[in-house]
Amino acid sequence: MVSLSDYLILSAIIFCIGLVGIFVNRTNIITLLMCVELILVAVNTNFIAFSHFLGNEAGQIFVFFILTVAAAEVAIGLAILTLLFRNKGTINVDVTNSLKG
Amino acid sequence: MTFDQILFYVFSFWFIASSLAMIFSRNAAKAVLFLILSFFSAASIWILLEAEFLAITLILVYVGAVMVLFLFVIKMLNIDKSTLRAKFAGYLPLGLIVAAIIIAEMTLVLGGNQFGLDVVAAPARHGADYSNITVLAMQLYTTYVYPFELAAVLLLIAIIAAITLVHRNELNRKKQSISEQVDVQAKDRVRIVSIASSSKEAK
Amino acid sequence: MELLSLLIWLPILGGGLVILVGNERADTARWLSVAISILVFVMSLSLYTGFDSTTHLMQFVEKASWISQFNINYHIGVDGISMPLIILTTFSTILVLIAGWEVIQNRPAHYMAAFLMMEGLIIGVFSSLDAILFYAFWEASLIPMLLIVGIWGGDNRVYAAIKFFLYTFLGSVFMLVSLIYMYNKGGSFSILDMHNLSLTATEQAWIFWAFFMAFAVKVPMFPVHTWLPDAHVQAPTGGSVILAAIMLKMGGYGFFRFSLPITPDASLQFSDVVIALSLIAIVYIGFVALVQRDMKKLIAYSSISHMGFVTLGVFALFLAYRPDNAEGALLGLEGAMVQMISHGFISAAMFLVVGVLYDRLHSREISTYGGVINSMPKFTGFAVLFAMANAGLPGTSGFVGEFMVILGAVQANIWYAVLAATTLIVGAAYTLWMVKRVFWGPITNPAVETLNDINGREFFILVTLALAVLIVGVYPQPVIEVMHASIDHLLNQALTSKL
Amino acid sequence: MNNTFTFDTASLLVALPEIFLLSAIVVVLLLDLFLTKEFKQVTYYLTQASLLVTGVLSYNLIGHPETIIFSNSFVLDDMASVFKVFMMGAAMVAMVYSRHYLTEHSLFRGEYFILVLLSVLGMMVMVSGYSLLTLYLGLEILSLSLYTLIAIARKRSGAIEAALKYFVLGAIASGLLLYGMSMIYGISGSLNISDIAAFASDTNLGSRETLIINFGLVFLVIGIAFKLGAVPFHMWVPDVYQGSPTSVTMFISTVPKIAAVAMLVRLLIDGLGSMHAYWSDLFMILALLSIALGSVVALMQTNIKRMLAYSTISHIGFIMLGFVTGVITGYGAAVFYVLVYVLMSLAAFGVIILLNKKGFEAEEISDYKGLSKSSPWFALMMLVVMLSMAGVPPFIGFYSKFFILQQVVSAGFVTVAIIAVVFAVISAYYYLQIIKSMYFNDAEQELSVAAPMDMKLVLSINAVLILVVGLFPDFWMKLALSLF
Amino acid sequence: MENIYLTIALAPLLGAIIAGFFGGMLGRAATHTITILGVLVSTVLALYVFNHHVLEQGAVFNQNLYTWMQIGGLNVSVGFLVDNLTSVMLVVVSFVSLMVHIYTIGYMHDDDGYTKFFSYISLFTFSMFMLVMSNNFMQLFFGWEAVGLVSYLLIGFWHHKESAVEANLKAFLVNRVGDFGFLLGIGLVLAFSGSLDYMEVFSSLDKVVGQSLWGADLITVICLLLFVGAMGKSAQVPLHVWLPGSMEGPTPISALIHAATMVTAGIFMVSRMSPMFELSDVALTVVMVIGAITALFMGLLGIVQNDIKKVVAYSTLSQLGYMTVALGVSAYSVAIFHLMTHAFFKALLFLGAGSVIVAMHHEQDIRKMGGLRKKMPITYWTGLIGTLALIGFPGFAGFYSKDMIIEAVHFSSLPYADWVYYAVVAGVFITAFYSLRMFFIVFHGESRVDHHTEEHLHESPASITFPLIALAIPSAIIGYLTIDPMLFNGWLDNAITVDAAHKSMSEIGQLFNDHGGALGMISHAVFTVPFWMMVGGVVTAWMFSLYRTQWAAWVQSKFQGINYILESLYGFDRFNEIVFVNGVKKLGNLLWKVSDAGLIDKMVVNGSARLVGFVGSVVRPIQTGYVYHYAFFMIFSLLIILTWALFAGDNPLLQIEF
Repeated sequence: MVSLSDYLILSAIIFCIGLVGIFVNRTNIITLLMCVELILVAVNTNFIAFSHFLGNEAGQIFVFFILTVAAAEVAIGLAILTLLFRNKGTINVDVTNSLKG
Repeated sequence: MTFDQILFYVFSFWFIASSLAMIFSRNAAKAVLFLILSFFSAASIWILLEAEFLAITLILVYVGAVMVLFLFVIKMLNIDKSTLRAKFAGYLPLGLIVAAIIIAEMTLVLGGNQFGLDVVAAPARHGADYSNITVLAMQLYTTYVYPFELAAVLLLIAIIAAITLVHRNELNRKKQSISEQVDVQAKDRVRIVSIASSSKEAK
Repeated sequence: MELLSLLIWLPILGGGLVILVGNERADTARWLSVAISILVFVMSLSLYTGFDSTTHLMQFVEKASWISQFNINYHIGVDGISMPLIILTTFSTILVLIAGWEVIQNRPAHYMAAFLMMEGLIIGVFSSLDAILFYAFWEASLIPMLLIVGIWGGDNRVYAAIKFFLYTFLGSVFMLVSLIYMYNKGGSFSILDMHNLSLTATEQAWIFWAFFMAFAVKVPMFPVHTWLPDAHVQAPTGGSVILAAIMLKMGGYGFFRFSLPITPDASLQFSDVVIALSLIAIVYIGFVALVQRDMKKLIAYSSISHMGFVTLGVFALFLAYRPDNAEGALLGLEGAMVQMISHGFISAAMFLVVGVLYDRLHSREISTYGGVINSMPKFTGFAVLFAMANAGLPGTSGFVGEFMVILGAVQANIWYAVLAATTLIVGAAYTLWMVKRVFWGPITNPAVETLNDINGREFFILVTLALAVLIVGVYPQPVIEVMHASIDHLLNQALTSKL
Repeated sequence: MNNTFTFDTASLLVALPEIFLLSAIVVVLLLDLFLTKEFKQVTYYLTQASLLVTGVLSYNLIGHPETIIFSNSFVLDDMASVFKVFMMGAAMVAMVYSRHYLTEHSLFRGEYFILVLLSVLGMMVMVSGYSLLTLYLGLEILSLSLYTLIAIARKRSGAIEAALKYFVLGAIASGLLLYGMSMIYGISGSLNISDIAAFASDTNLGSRETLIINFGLVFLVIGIAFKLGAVPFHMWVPDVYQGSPTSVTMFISTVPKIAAVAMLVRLLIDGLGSMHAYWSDLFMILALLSIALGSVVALMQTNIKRMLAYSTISHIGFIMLGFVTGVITGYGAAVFYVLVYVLMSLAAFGVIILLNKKGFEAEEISDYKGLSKSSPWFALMMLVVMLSMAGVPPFIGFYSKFFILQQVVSAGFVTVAIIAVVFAVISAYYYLQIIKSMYFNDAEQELSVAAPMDMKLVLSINAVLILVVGLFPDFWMKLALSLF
Repeated sequence: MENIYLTIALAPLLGAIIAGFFGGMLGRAATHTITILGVLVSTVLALYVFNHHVLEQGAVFNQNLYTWMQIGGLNVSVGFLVDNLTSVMLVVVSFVSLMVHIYTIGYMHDDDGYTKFFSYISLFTFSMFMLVMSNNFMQLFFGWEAVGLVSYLLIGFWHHKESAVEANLKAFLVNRVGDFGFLLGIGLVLAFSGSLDYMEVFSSLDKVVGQSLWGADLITVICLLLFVGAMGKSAQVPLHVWLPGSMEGPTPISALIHAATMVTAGIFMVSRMSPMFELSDVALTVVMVIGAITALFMGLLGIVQNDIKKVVAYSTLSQLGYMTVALGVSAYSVAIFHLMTHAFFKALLFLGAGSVIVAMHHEQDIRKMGGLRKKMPITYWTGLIGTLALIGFPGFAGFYSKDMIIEAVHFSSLPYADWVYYAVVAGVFITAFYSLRMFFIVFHGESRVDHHTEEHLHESPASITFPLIALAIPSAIIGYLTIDPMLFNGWLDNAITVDAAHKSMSEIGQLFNDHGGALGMISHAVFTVPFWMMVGGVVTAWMFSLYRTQWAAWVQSKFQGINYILESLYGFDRFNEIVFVNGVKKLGNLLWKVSDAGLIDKMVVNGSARLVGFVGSVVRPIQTGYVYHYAFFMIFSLLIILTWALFAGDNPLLQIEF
């Protein structure tokens, strides 16, 4: 049988991949957004695994809302990205550092 | 190794592999596709966990809509290749070390001592009559009605945000004003311009 | 409102009123502010006349709940230690306002208002019997001074103002922490309750040093004195006067009101250190003063040196005290008080003297002047008088405090007195050397020849101060008398171990 | 499967403010569509009216016995009501200021106000959130609105950059928060704060449970720290403060801080209060780091918004110190501090906005040179605000610091108090820089105040309150304490 | 009586105040009339008091006027102690002061600061009265400093002269060095006797005896410290350096302050403190030796001076040395006696010198004078009387006092008394030599006056000559008149205590009687060494300055080394300049620039500010502006916090077992 621990470790790995993805990837912002999605999927997996092993649906409900939020987030994220592209002609993260110090 | 485990490891492998491929992909469009692959894997894992509804939602909503939106934006802005030159710089090794340590620590916490089968026994599989959707729906509209409303607000915000931010006001729109058309008079249509004759100018 | 409250709030609200009058109606503002300050001074005199000098208990007490959450009260009152300082404050403020009469053309109403407000706040400091009320006044009084230095100061005013503010602010936050600590221990912010709070040796040590930080910076003691020359030099004349005459006294007052009674054992334990620092201030700073080229800086350093007597007098009490003879200790303590009051007059006068010159030639450099007596004989008369007072000439108030402290110090340890007494020489040297270079001798700078002697306004200020200096010098008993009971009580407190 | 679900309409009354606000949002949103340019002001007034009514409704609920509805996911207690009232008040003041800014910089759009209302709604949800789910949703409603509000200045690359950074980091932070929530859920088996509290305060809690709760706790703390802007999760703060349109900066720096504190209280105190020993150490480190870094780095700033950002970080450190104490009075001190901070921050940004004109952002500290001459009254206001922020009595900022310090010392952390005050002194330096510019320097350019009367009036009241409340802080301290 | 004493003190003060504040309005004549009137009143009353106390042997008056300060059991008052010593001093001071006042009318005739000058000298008179009438140390110190103040003001009276303002600063500071010791002495007195009142102190001296401080007898330390004060005021080596410089002031004050009265305050003070000094032989020895050094070596300097006032000034120093020697050998009354005679003849000499200076249009170099005898007869004759009194010509005032001092030393049993005896005897020769050298050069020989001055050269006006005459009379006869009652018949007994072990006084009393009183002393003089020393001095002076003037130059060239030492005044000024003035300036600069501005302010204060700034500027770049850095920072922090929470802290969650 697959233990809860296995699921949790899997999602931990995915979670970390998401985290690492964010800062190794400076090519463009769209990848950043995708990494965020990855993080959320990892968390979702956590919730679902717990929900399954606890026999409690609350976790799945939570996931449902997370998915909703993620979708909304993507919408806004892409909107911002579009604005960025309009302003700078690129979505390269390297050029968005006028605010610093 | 039970069939469960085999499935789990296969899907896990794809999940992890495609996630890695996604973050290291130099091409945004390809990255999206890898992400979709990893979502599929995730959905499979979820099904192993008897969360069928969410698995389907993930595929339908996420892959079907959100990921497509990603692709759409990538194509619209035409950024899939042009700007993509991967510069992992020196951060990758450092990042990998950090990630490895975090994973190690998480594994320590989440490992068998805490969540092994001997600690948390796997629940019995539900029977064929079990409907994940029903169960969720029952709760969603009763116990979780308040969050549900809030989710609606969230989506409203997303709509407002997307429109407010991206929509360009009256830029390329031609609007018909019926009252103006009715009220129109000849002098609005014809303008008489007196032009100096060329002969005068010649002098 | 009762008398003391009026003394605090009348100038503050009056300052607000003066601001409302505005810079455009400058003369109205001037008259109004001077009128208020005189009114306050007259009212403050009834603190003296109505003062019962037979008791150490607080008088003119007012108490009302303020922040009940922490049992913080609007609790004010005076005893023989604070009363003279309050009168000194009200007195100096009048002079400062008059001194700024025509000199300050830039935002005169604000200038006057700042001084009025500061007067109220400083009276608040001297009369607070609640530690947080005290702290609030203590810090708040920094604000007008910050602005006075920063707005109306000299070329380097910004640096000086900020340095002054941060220095003193840094010093006092430690005091806040220790006040809070004592509150947590004793459940009251009342200063009088704190006097009776029992504290272990370690606690006392920490609290002592926290207080020391606050008060030593204010006094200022070596080595935390370096803000003072800058602030004094850059401040406008009035600012220097208030700074030297009153604000420095807040530090000395703190030693009386807080350090000694609250941490008697630590005071005893560390009195050597404090005395050492005081003596360094007296001797070392004296030498530093000697080589100053800027008159204000010289006077500023001389202030530090003179204030060294205050701390010396206060902390010499432990060694000077004999069970059969408290006079040595009393001489030190009361000498310190007298020294504070006298320094209030003298430093004020000295700064005003420099101010008179600065107003005319816009230079504080000693080398600019020379032979001023030739064009300003009357003024020179005053200047020499105040210089002599600064040098501690008997018959002037400057002598009384130093004399008392030295006599007290002899009983503590003859070496303290030896070092302190060097000020007789060094103090005279720097003061009179400056006088020599500025006032005596032939005129070297043609501009000096064109100087006009002091006008009526300046004459009034200087003559008032001269009278104060001479009266206290010739007959200090009335000043000393009122503090006996309080100082006796303080001595008792300081000598009663809390352990 | 829970079939005992009941739905009592009467109990909805305790959620009346939220319900009203949501309805009002919809009305305003729809109405705004049909308003022509000349009537756009109507949106503004409607917004203010909505906030006002919501505030009044919330005010009426003060003193209402603690009620939990919506299946344990919504709580109404005094803290919630009082926070809501303050949030409405702060939001209204912020809107008064915003209007001037938006008008001057041609950003006046109905959506702005609607998004503000939505974010306020999100904050109300957070304040009243009593389950991990509602807290999360409230947080997201707030965050998404804020991202959009920042980016609403579409033509400014700074704003877009700020929005992007905030968005990306915010998403990571909510990911971390969610991860922590999943752990809490996984070990306690419930999303409800009350259940979690019951679980965590079980005296027989095994080491496994303790481990997992605290493992989750680390992530929760990070999520909260991010929202508060505490070091080391503060990186977004300066950039967002600087890049955003000033009116949005003002909004971000004020009202959401109340909500963030509320979330902190719900999660860490109502929920995991019994784990205090575990999170307080962490909090103390973060708090001290915030105070230190906020004070030190702000010294180097020339942009006033950025400087205020670091100053906020420093203030947040003080607020967190209040929670470190682990006693109710300490929490009260923190709440008092946050309310005071909101008051001061509003006034500070108010003055900045006041000076805004078309093409002039008044963002550099040097822009304030000579303000005391051209506009003495508002220079005085700024002086009051700056000194208050520096913690100089008699202004209210002193009493908030005092309250915190008192609690910290009382809890036995004298050293912490000393460190805190030393950095408070350091931070005084940069507040003085502004005073210096206003008072000690002469003007380099003509400064004039073009703001409408209502803004001047509100700003004056705002700043004078800093003094007045400072003179009589007792009531407010008691109020803050009564919330726990 | 109290009112009389008060009047004595306050009359000049009143005059000073009127002259000082209203002098300009009142005009010159009114001013000098008022001030002279004030001093005249004092003088008359002083004589009355003298009569009352000394001649009628009235009771000692010791009463407090008002409480200056009351602390615990300590009462410091302002009050008067008038006994015979005070009475004598009052007469001397008031009389000389009166003469100087009158003299000033003529001397300062052309000066702008006429009224101010009167104000000052009246103020001085007041201060001096307060000093001598004081009944306690505080008031003594007050008068002590007040006379110093006036001296300061008057030395620098001609404030446009750089040298004058240098000199007054120097005078004040050197006096302050003395006061330094004086004040410490007072402090010790208070510390060990618990009072500042003379009588209380004297009556509690037994408490002090036997205690020790700094490894010495306490009473010795106190006396020496007090004596340091006296050294300052009375210009004893090495604190004498200010007195020659003080000659920068107008001559009347040289006479009044720097010859007759103020400089003798130290002598007066030590006499007043005789009950204390008598308890310490060590202190007395020091006093005696210092006095002898001053008497001898300062006299030597008089020989090489060419400034008329400087010669008199060094002679004053030398005579003060004599007085101090007298104090040292417990011959207090002799010291006071010499103080009194010296006051008259030295004031006379100074005023005479002033008269010459006025006549010479403020030329002070004796080499540019000569043969003035005929032009200025009154000045000449009074000057002669003064000079004879000074050199101790038998019969004149100085003869008695100086002879008594020499004899007193002779009989002293203190260590080094024999050396001191040689010194004072040698001093007689020197005194005679420089006094007559100056006298001859100025009044005799051929005129070296420049032509222009020569024409206007004439005797001074009556206001100048009257005081000369009035002072010449006592200079001649006062010694004869008063030696017996003053020294041996108890005039001063109620003020002065002499320990039985110190036998000088009784011995010279014996001697005096053996010689047959005052007249007998004159006739016996020719058998004494000092007389012949004096004669030798006169003859030598005559030879060098009149008979063979080139000898002087020859001696100078032969003894260049000695001459150099003398002309450079033993290097005291150089030494002070280098060590104290420059040294202190260097030290001050060092402390200021290096320690204060550099170490404390720059390094610590601004340094800590800079450190904060530096930390800020180091931390600041972390905020790179790149969002992935921020993310990394967050994640890295997560790692740290997670690790900390799991493995560190107070409650580590995981224990790793290997």
